[in-house]
Amino acid sequence: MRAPGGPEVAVGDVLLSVENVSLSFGGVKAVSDVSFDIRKGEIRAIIGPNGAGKTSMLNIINGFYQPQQGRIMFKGETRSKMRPHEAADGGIARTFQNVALFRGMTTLDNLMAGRTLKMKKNFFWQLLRYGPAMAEEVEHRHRVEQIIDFLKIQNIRRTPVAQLPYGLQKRLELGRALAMEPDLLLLDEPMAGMNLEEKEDMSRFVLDVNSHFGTTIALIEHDMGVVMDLSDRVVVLDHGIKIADGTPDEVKGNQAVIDAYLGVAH
Amino acid sequence: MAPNASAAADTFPKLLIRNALLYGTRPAMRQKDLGIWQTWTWAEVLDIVRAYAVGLHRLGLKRGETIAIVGANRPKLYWSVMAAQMLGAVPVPVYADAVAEELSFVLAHAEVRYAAVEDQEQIDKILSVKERLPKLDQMVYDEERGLRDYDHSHLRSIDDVIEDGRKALAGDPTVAAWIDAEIAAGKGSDPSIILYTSGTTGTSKGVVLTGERSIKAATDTVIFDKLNENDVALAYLPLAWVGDHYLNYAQGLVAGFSMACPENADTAMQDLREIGPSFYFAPPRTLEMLLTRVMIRMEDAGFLKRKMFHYFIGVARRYGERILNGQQVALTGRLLYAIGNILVYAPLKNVLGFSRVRVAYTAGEAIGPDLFAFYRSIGLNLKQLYGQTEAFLYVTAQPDGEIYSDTVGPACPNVDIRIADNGEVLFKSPGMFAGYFKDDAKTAEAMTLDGYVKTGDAGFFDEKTGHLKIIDRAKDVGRLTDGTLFPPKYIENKLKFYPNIREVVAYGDQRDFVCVMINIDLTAVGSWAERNNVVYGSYQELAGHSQVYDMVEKNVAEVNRSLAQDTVMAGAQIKRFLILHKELDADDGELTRTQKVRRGFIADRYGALVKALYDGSKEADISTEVTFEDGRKGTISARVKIRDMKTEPVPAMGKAA
Amino acid sequence: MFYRETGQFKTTYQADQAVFPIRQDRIGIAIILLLAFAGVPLLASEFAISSFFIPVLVFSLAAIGLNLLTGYTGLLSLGTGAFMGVGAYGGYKLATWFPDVNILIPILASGFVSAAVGVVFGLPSLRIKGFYLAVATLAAQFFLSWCFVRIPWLVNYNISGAIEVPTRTLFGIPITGPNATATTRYLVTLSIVVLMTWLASNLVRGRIGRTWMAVRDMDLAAELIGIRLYRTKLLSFAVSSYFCGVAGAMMVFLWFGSSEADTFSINQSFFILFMVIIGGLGSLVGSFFGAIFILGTPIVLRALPGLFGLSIPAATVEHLTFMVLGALIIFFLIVEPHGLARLWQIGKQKLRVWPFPY
Amino acid sequence: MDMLYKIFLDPFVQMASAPDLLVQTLWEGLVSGVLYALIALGFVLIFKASGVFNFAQGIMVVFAALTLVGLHAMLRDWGVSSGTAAAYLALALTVAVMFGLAFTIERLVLRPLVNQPDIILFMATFGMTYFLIGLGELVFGGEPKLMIADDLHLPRGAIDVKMLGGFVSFQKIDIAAAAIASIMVAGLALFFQKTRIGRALRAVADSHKAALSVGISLEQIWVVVWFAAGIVALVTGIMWGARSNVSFALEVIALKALPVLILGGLTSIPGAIVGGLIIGIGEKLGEFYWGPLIGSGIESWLAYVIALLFLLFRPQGLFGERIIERI
Repeated sequence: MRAPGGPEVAVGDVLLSVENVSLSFGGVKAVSDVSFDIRKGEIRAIIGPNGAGKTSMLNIINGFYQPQQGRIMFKGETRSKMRPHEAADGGIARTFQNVALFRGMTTLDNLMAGRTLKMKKNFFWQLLRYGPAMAEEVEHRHRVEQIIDFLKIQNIRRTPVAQLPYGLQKRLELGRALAMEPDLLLLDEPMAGMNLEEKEDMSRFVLDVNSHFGTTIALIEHDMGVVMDLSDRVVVLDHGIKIADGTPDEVKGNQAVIDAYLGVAH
Repeated sequence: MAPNASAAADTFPKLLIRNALLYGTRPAMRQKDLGIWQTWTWAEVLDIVRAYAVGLHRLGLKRGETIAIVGANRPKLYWSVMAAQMLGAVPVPVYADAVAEELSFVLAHAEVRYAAVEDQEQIDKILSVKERLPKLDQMVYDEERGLRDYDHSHLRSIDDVIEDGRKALAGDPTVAAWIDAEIAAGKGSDPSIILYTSGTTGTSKGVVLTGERSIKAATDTVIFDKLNENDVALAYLPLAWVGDHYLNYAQGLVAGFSMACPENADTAMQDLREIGPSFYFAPPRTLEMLLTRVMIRMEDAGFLKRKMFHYFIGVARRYGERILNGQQVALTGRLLYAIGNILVYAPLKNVLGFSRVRVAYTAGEAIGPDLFAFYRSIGLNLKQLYGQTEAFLYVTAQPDGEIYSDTVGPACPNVDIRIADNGEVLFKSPGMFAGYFKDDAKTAEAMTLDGYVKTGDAGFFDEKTGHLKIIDRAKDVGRLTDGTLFPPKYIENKLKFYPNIREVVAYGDQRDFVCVMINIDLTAVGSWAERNNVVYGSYQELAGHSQVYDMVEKNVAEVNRSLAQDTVMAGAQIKRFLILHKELDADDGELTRTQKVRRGFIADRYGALVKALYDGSKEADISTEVTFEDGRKGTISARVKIRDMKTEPVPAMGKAA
Repeated sequence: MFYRETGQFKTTYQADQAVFPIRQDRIGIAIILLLAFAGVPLLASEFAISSFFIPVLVFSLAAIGLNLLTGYTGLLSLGTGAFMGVGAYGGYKLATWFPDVNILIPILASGFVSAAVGVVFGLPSLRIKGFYLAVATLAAQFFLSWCFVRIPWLVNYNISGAIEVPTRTLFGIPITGPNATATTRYLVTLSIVVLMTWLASNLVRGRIGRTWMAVRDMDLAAELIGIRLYRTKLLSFAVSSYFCGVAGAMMVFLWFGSSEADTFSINQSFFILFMVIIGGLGSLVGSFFGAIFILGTPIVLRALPGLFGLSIPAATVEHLTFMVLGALIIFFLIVEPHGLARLWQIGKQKLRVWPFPY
Repeated sequence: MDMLYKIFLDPFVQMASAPDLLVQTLWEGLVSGVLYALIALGFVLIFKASGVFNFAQGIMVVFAALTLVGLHAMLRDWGVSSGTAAAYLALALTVAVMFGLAFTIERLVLRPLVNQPDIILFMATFGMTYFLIGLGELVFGGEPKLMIADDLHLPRGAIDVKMLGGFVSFQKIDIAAAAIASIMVAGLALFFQKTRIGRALRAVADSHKAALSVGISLEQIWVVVWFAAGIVALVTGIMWGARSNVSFALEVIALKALPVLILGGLTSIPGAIVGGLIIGIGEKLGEFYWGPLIGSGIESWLAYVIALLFLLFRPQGLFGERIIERI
């Protein structure tokens, strides 16, 4: 399950690393001189108090923001910046803090849209929706159905996403990202605004994705409990600066982290 | 349909081969999976199952060994049953929702070495009781999800097993010959499956059924209901339940019709609608639930639509059943019904998924006349049957055109029924079981000396229709002092079918006559009260209201009338009744957690009332301790009125069962 | 209530993704097509055909074109009329250059001309959005309609400054020009519209349609799942303009038979935008509803006074028609912003779950 | 080569050689620019306050003018002897009508459509356009009319100023137009700065929620804004009418206002004015100096092309706020 582009990376090796990256809007420094890496096959958590620059970090990784300084190494290729489509082509998928689904489309179409990059049949076959185009459509529908099955959302297949409850929308967004068969999956607060039960479900899904598809995952999450259970390694940002990096236990013990969290109300 | 051909085949594997020949290209199984109905023809199924059997054999499954089947209705589990039967091994289906306790009991008792299970959930359940199952060796599963990191030394995916079998078959021609020989070697007298009765009465017992008998029975009913290879059934009831194994598996193989498995529990309703079965079974509970849903959804409809709906349902009640039974109906009636069919019945059946149903059965418990009538009146050919696991389901069934809500029909073809002196129903049937697994004592208990099976149910044959009526569990049936049969449940149910009446407790055993204590249904009677602006402050007040008494009295009178119809029951008419001042409640121990009345307990608790019922007093005082919602205890006391009923004259013939 | 979906199950994805998965719908569409191909020519008068049915078809096609751009891709355009014009003049030039090729070829090829032009004027859509873009397309509208007037080459230097459609035949039957009967022109138009509607529905239901809608609903997310925004938008402009262009060509060749430069004025653009909005954004069938509504209402309104035996001066009726049409548009936007298509959908759903309300 | 010369040099040579002509052209451009600006102003007012892209603004101009003229005629028929009296009475009545119009629109259109997507509201204003055209012509007749400039005592004639070796003639009416326009803009500015309702309106423009939180009724504001836009329309109508005459042909000038908006930015009043002037002047220069090369009538699209070019460099217009995208 890997997207084209970039050489194969062995499990445990560095899949992506950001080196001394800095980003600022006008005067505001969102991220300053941050470096860390993500190894293939791991679940990597990025945590930190509000406004720590976590989301900006994800936006840099998948090319929505271009950092002013620093480099990004992905699958052995080093760039000073990433373009969104480069990221997508390279196999980086993501979900968003506040759901960014295609609200006018059904669950099925949202997932199918996630397959766009994998669908190659040209315009004129599309026009006829016949032969190769149909075959392709069917093949990808089949893949998408496996995701539907995996996420247990069979009963909302034809529902316009605008009508779905928040929890399901979050799950569907994960599905859309999975549909891209990513090598690296960025989750921006996948459990934000969920009740306990939904959080447990989502955690299970995240773990299953990691074990079942072997997908590398980088996630931002506020719920410390969740982070500690899910992640193999954690990097902690505060006001755009990296203040800690290590296993959940190491991080938990780290004084700087504790201060940072005591510093802000939660 | 080729019953004669099937007569030749005396095991299910042989039937499978026959079907592959007769209906090779016709669908045998469908499953809603990945958004579409995956379909397997009889030929494909045979092919898969042969490979599967070979694979299982290579895993070490041998003739005579048992293999547990745990999970929901899925083709792969049905194939597991078939594959096991091919090898002469005995499948032992277990309810998917069984708790670890029951599961371990059954698996241990059946001494299974193998288990074919649905998914991680079931595997975890089994592993949790592993130490109690020393014999258990290999498990095969359908769904891989979540099992990646499990130790696979004793775990395989069914697909792999089948694949392994295929390779073996392809690699070495003798294997094919060998498996065919195995199938041929299977004898009709061998056990074909062991169905464990759900443990409602004591610990569950393993009912052993043989292939030959199963097929005989199925063949009879298939002919009885004119089922054929074009029929479709939805397998949505537990795979371990005799009903599913008989109605879908056995009859399916005999008639060659296709069995469809739903995608999952949430979508079952939708799947029913998509697949549109032509042969359908549902227990009364399900039918009741469906009807309530219909009525609730209609409440939200626009005024006109609602009016129209209820008007035509009325029309259906008047003419529907008569038309369905082919009796003659006035032209106006037929016209109205035809219009109703366009506007209501047909669309309704369509949204419920019943459009294509030719034969539908209900069984398991007594069904309310109104409920029963509703479905029949909109043109659904719903019938009742009576049966049990020991009979491989069918004992009696209602033939088309002879349908009554209060009978279960005459004996099925080749079934021989006898009523014991204590009113217990005894039978001999083609499909009757070979005995309980590893329990000859219980087997003996369950049989009469001359080889009849004791059903444990009391019943009698209705003179007019010649149909069997089941009245109660035999052990619960008492007698009045004059010797008249007194089946409390029967009387209670007759009353409970009235929407006004929630619960009923009947007394009469070893007494001169029958009395009942009644709980009214607060919602039903409450709304009645609003409509007739009867003011009331509490349940107690409403229960004591004289108009309510009048209303209930009417119901009781009707029940008496219907009891008087049967000479057997006529003597057991209700002489006196009262309406309890409080709702019977599980928290007060008056009901079981499954909402069954605990007659004995109530008799003690309301001793004063029972006494009053029989000493002729017009009313009685009672004070009882109650537990409130929040768990506080308190006592409520009341003066409860008692009504006398006049009873119908007992028909001449005198009483005798 | 007429639906009997029980037992209609799908065993393949092809069947599951068909345009009309429900049998009753297939029957319905068959009946409609039958009426369109046989019923109308047999029953309707020549006048009715050339003054209502042909226009409806032509405008429906144009509306579909605009709908692909505005309804599916979310790019508001006010230049439809101009793109139709490009098609018309393009077709005309092609027809004059290749007098011997079957007239259908220039008509269908005309779309490519407008597609090219459409792409050029679509370029700004990469930088600008919403009403700004709408006004940018107005630039196209005004510039192009200016060209139509000022460049006599476009009309082969006819003194009249108008296109004069030559008579051309198909299987020996004249289908364009003065001596083509309304019925034949209608049938040709209908065939083209049916064909192109089918193609459009193929597009919107497939990968391309999904990328369009993705861009419409959330362009940032679309970009991050690998959709190239500019390609997608330009493709949408191209396809949309193609449809409009062909519609324009048909308007001249199969409906008017000749055309003044102001045929393709700004008002035409607004007119078609009405159809799309009233019909329903992002719905092909809506485009037809919109065209029928916008063209039908005035006819009905003009007929009304007569029905009640009132004699109102024509001018007054004209003004009243304007008022009522305006009021109706507002009314519809208020009762159902998603247009007639949504109403249709709701009605259909009601029939499917009959007798239940939902 | 020759062509390039014609395009890139010749026009400027002409300008230099006949500066009086240049001034004349600039003046013409300035005046029509003022009128564009006025219409654009109406757009902006409404867009700021209610987020509605009011396509009907142009029609409101015509409708107002038509009403004024029509009422005046009626009053004369009903025996108001003095033209002046009739004129000012009609003016007052027209103001009243415009208020009624604003009120009705708010009630019947905006309120039911609140929170609908922009394009829907945009379409609704199309509906209004149709309705107003129908209404206006129904009541006052479709044929073009003369603006009652004299009865309103608007100046007429021209002042010819001798300058730059030639004569430049300034139409008095144009001077008046410019003057009145400036006064009105100033007035509006004051209104927004000083009055409570004005400040409220600015609050609304920033954020509807904010406005509600400080307890201002949106409905009220909308009425005021649409009324204001109506007045602007009326003035524009009078000015324009006085230069040509009153008929729905004027509609086209409404479309002229669109590029002005794009140029100035949909939400900026100064933008509307500057934009108006740029377009007006650019157009006239183009028409006069380059028109002959390309063929006359280019002012029908020149404005848009100018606007388009601007857009490619500032997608949010000259004065519009910068759009920052985030997720």
